[in-house]
Amino acid sequence: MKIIGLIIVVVTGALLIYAAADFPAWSDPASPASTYLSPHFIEKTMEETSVPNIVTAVLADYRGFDTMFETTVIFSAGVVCFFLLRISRREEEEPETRYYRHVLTGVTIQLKEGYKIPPSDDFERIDAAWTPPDLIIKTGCRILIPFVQLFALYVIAHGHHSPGGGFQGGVILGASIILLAISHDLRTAVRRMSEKLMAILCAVGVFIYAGTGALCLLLKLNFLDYSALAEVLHVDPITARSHGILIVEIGVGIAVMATMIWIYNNVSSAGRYRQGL
Amino acid sequence: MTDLISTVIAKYNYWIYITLMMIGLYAMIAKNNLVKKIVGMNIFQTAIILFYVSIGVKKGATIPILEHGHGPDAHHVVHAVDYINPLPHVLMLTAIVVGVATLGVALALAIRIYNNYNTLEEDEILAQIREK
Amino acid sequence: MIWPIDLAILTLVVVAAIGALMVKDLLGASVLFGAYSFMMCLLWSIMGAVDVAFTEASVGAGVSTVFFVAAVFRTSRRTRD
Amino acid sequence: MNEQYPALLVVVPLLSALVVSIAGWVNKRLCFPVAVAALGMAAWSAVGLLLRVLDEGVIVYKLGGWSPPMGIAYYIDYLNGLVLPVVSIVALLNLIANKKGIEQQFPDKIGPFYTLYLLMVTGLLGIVVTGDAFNLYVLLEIAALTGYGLLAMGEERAPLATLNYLYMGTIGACFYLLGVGYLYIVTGSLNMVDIARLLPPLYQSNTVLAAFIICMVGVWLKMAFFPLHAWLPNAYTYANSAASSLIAPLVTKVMVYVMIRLMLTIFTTEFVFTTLALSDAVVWLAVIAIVMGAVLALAERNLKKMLTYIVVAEVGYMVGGAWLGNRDGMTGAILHIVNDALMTLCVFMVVGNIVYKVKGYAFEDLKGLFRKMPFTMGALVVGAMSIIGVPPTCGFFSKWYLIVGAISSGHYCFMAALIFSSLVSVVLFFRVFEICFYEPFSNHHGHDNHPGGMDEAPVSMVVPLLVVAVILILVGLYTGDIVNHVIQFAIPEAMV
Amino acid sequence: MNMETIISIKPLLAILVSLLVVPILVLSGKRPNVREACTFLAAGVKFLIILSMVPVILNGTQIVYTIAEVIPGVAIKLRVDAFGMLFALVSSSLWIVTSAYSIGYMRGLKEHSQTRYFCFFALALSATIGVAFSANLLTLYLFYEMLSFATYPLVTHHQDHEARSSGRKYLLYIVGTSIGFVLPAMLISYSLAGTLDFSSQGFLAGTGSKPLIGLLCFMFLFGFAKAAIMPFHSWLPAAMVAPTPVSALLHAVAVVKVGVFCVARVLTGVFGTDLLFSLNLNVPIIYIASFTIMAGSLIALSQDNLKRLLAFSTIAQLSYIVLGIALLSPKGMTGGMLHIAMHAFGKITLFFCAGAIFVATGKKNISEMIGIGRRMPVTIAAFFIGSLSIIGMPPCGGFISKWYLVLGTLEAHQMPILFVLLTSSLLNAAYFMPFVYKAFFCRPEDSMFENKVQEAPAFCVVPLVITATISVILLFYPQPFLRLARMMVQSITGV
Repeated sequence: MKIIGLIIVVVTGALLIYAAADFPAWSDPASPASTYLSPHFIEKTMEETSVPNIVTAVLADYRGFDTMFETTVIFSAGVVCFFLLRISRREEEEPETRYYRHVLTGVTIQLKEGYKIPPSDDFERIDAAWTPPDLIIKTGCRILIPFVQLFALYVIAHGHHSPGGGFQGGVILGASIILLAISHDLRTAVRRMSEKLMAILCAVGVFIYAGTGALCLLLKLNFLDYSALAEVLHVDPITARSHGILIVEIGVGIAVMATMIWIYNNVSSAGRYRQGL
Repeated sequence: MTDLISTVIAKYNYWIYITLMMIGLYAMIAKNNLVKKIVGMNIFQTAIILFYVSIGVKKGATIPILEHGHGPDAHHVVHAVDYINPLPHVLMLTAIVVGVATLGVALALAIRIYNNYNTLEEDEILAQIREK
Repeated sequence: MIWPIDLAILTLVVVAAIGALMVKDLLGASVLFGAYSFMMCLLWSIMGAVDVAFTEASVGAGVSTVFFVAAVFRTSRRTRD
Repeated sequence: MNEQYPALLVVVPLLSALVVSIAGWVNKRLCFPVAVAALGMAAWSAVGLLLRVLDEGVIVYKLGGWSPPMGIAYYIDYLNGLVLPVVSIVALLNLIANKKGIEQQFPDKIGPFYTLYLLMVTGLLGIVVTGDAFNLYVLLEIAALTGYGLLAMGEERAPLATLNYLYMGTIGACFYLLGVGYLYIVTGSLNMVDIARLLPPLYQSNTVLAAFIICMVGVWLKMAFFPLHAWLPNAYTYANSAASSLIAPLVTKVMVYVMIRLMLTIFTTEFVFTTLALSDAVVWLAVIAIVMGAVLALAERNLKKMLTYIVVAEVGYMVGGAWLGNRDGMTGAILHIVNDALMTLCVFMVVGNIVYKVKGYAFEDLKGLFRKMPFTMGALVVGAMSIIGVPPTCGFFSKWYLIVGAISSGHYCFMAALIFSSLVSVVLFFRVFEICFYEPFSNHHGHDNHPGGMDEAPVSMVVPLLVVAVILILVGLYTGDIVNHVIQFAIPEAMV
Repeated sequence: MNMETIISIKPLLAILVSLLVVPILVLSGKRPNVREACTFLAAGVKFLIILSMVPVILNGTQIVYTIAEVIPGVAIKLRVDAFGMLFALVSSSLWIVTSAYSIGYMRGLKEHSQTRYFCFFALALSATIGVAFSANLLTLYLFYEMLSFATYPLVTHHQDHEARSSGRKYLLYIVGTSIGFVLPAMLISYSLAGTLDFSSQGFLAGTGSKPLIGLLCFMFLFGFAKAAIMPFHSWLPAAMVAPTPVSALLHAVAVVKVGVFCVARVLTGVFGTDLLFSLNLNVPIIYIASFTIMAGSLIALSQDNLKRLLAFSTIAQLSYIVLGIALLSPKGMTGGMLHIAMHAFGKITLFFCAGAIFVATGKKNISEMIGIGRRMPVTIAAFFIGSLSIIGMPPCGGFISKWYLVLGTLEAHQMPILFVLLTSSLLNAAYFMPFVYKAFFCRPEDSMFENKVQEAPAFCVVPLVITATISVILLFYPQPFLRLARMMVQSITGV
């Protein structure tokens, strides 16, 4: 296999190097890529969409259709991970023995023969292989998480003017919850953001995006033509585009956040939703 | 000779991308461990992203966020030569997302395979299949 | 752009990529992959692709690495190549 | 509403996938009706589009209201106007047929299954309808990712087979992406029509050549063209039947469509057949693909795997036909996209029914099936006739065009390969029929209460199957109309 | 020569009748009487439809109906001309008697899966009529393949190991040759001529190089393996495992006749007499056919199994037809075409007799049938008449066709062939007559049968009496067939 791999790699590499010889010089302002479409984007973005961050404008408006599917890709990855990994309650053998921990005192209780303690704030359920999370990490993360989340919201909201946008913000937002899951345990994170909520939020996020597009369609313009929203938002069509971009960015943020958490939950617990890492 | 060297230097980013891509491709073909293959796959994908980003670079230009985006001079004239080509960036945002999505699915599959065969080495798995 | 930094990062990218594929420990590979992503992200920010770099920092170096670690944790660290 | 069909075609399945996903958590019984309604709507739009194309010619739909090449546009011409209804109708029929099977196999994951199913169809329809090279990549990935998810849920070996598919699929998609990047670096555009306009002066460039080769290799990887086919048989065999009977008919065929689109629209026939001298080499590869597919199929003792090798051989038909470099060959290739999608659907649905009833698809599980499941086997006979190429089933007519193309371009080896593959198909299928016909049904599974009696799959599975079987014959009889009114215009005038 | 044509749906109806009756047969599977009544009804209707077209055809008009234009220049199209009419008339009339006989045979032996049997029988008949009425090569091929697949379940009706291996052989030869030879030959012809419609001058005339045309000619000749021209003949004896009515159908009504019909059609309609003459292609065909005639007859001499004997006899007789056409002389062609009808009636009688003997006694081998004539006089008498017809002796129809063939050889100046024909007739007599002799004229104490053996059921006996009678009648009144054959020959050669 190694030799075959090497041959393939050498052949492919040779082809690519051969092709690269004809490339326009690197960072050449006169190359076709820099002179054909991009000047339009750079020069017209402001007047057509009133968004200074060209990348955001192109991403969510000119090529908004790509981005809708990009969000869909992430959503489908979430669904696939769930579909492949999640072990349903029916398949999962409920353990005979359960462990609970009294939160205040740290006393661990073992219950045999399928007895349960009803959910309450005093007791938390733990797994047999449970190890207490480090106090410093736990506290540090607890302090950190709100700031991470705040920053994430800023990234989403300020995507028009600075690097960032729904996708990056969503990832950071998701990462904050993942941080919670790592620093505490998965059960804690799932208690905050339940599985069902995650799953529905994923879909809702994409739905906001595609729904905005469909709304434009219902308002008698083409799909994703945000200027149609002008009627609803009572602004001029250009500003409507800017607002439309914000709406879809929020949708992207929600979808990405939820999906990241969903994937993490499934991967880190191999679909059992017990302790996680 | 100097020509050759200057070509090599002038396009060094492209050579780096080809190198990385081939490293990734080789790993995907020749590695035995499934997770290693996935790492290779990600390197392969990022190499392509590097290639696209390199297309967008423009000498003497700045990041594609308009200055004076708001405030009183919001509508002053913008010159295309001042800003980097934003289109490859947009495309690559999408590609990165596709990459992470593929990664998630691949890891999920790897975990399922591990649950079935208790190993991630491809040859060991194939040996187990053959035994059955 | 300052060429020594640029060159250093380019070298590091390649080294990290090869390293991630060479180490005999998957957890190590995951971390090296994170380093690779981060170097890549620096490279892109040098090239002016701030949005891409931002995304790569949060996705490649952040979440992807976490996914890798999680998956390795759920499977095994051992590998022969 | 009429002019919004292009958007509805893709957006309706997408939105309904989201609805189904939520419904899966709220009320599972809603999933199926929503999915069927969405695919019905998609099929309706697809047929509507085809009729509009027949009426008005090429339709351009600007997404977001941005005119190309700034924004993304859909181009619906005769080529994808023909493929779209096929994709949507195949998906719809398969969904209806597999309702029972899905409920039987994934009682807890109905919602995610339908979600992935709809997203997959969205991706495939999007690939076919889009006019933007990069957009195609994104949709390719949607179709691929959901495909991995669907395929991996099956037997014990399914995840490994799917992971291999994932590696290959990712390499394929990345190669395509790289090729698009090469085109972008020399033209600065991503819109297919626009690229085609900008390319002619650059035909001698290494970069364009490399872009073409890389794109082709990527697409061939995805369609499992011969030396790159290794992932396909296992991935399709071990999957659950609902997934395999969606993916086997559609994915390879849609990838062939992409190849033809690349050849005809982006690079144009002048570049592909005049500037490059690769035609002979590719046709030879196709010959090897067909022969190897047929021979490997002969070696299998398992119905589903045998069919997957037939899929590999059929890919050879289409690639070879497209690369013959003449009108007849291209007509045959395009016609075969339609026909092969339908006949592969037919035979895989038969496997689905058999798996539902007998819980197996190895040859020894098939004993006595003619008596037990006469309708299913009847459909298998029709499907087999089509694959063998017996008139008036549709498979004959695409083979006809392919062979005529081979003769007029002088590729007699390709003709011989097609005939050889037909003969092997006769052996393959009659071997199956013999087992089903002669050997009494073995009762070791304990599902059959009255041995020898009829024990057909549920009506909801049989009726769509019979519909497909009838469609096979109808499409065969209407081949003349399809070619004269649609395919003829899909091929550029320059091609003789 | 331009013929008047009229467009009518009748030929399609004739095909559809037996196709549409299939679902009814399936539904009435539980009630045999209804099922068989339906079969009869369909057979009758079909025969009447075909009969109703006879006067039109005899007036020199052709009936045309296009089903679908599938490929530019090639449609799925039906056309009834004299030759097709002749063949359709033979097979549809024989379906009626065969149906009756089937009922007797199948019920007499209490065979399983009778519904399936009748369904595929009907399908096979549709395909046969389709072949007869094909207007072009594509349609011909379509129905030819349909017939191949429809007869497979009939040949393998017993579903045992023997049936399985014969079925394999059957398919291998029939489908293998049709896909391997006919399909490419058809496509090459299409790319040469751009059309596939049969024309009286042959549509390949004036196209293609000599070697190519020759190659095509032999691809077609051997591709239609149903004609059982050596070396592609051995499926026919193997297919004798089928129930006897099926063998009768295969030999007399449908399969082999379709084979020779196709060969005749292709020789006349695709190549045309002029082309064959100019390239001298008919000579090798004549010699191949002669070889088959001699070899078939000689092998038949050594057979003990009655059905196998008949099978080899059929192989020989089929080549008479090919021979007649390949002579390319008007008389020879007339003889060849006529032989389709004459041989059909003769051979079906023989098969019916073999089947009737099997139903009544369970015996298959000639050596076990000594003295059977005393127990089953009607059957053996019919057998005698049938064999006379095959040998070509008066007072049977076979005489006329052989007479024309002999005249044809003279006309074409092929003296060696005359010798072949005469020798073969002698051989025919040599393998049929001993059986008749043993059956009737052995000493009573040698008879292997006791009194309890009687004639087969009426459903078996009546059909064979009818066919034997028709064989005789055809000598005195060969009119419709002879006239149709002459008309066809006239349209081809202009004489």
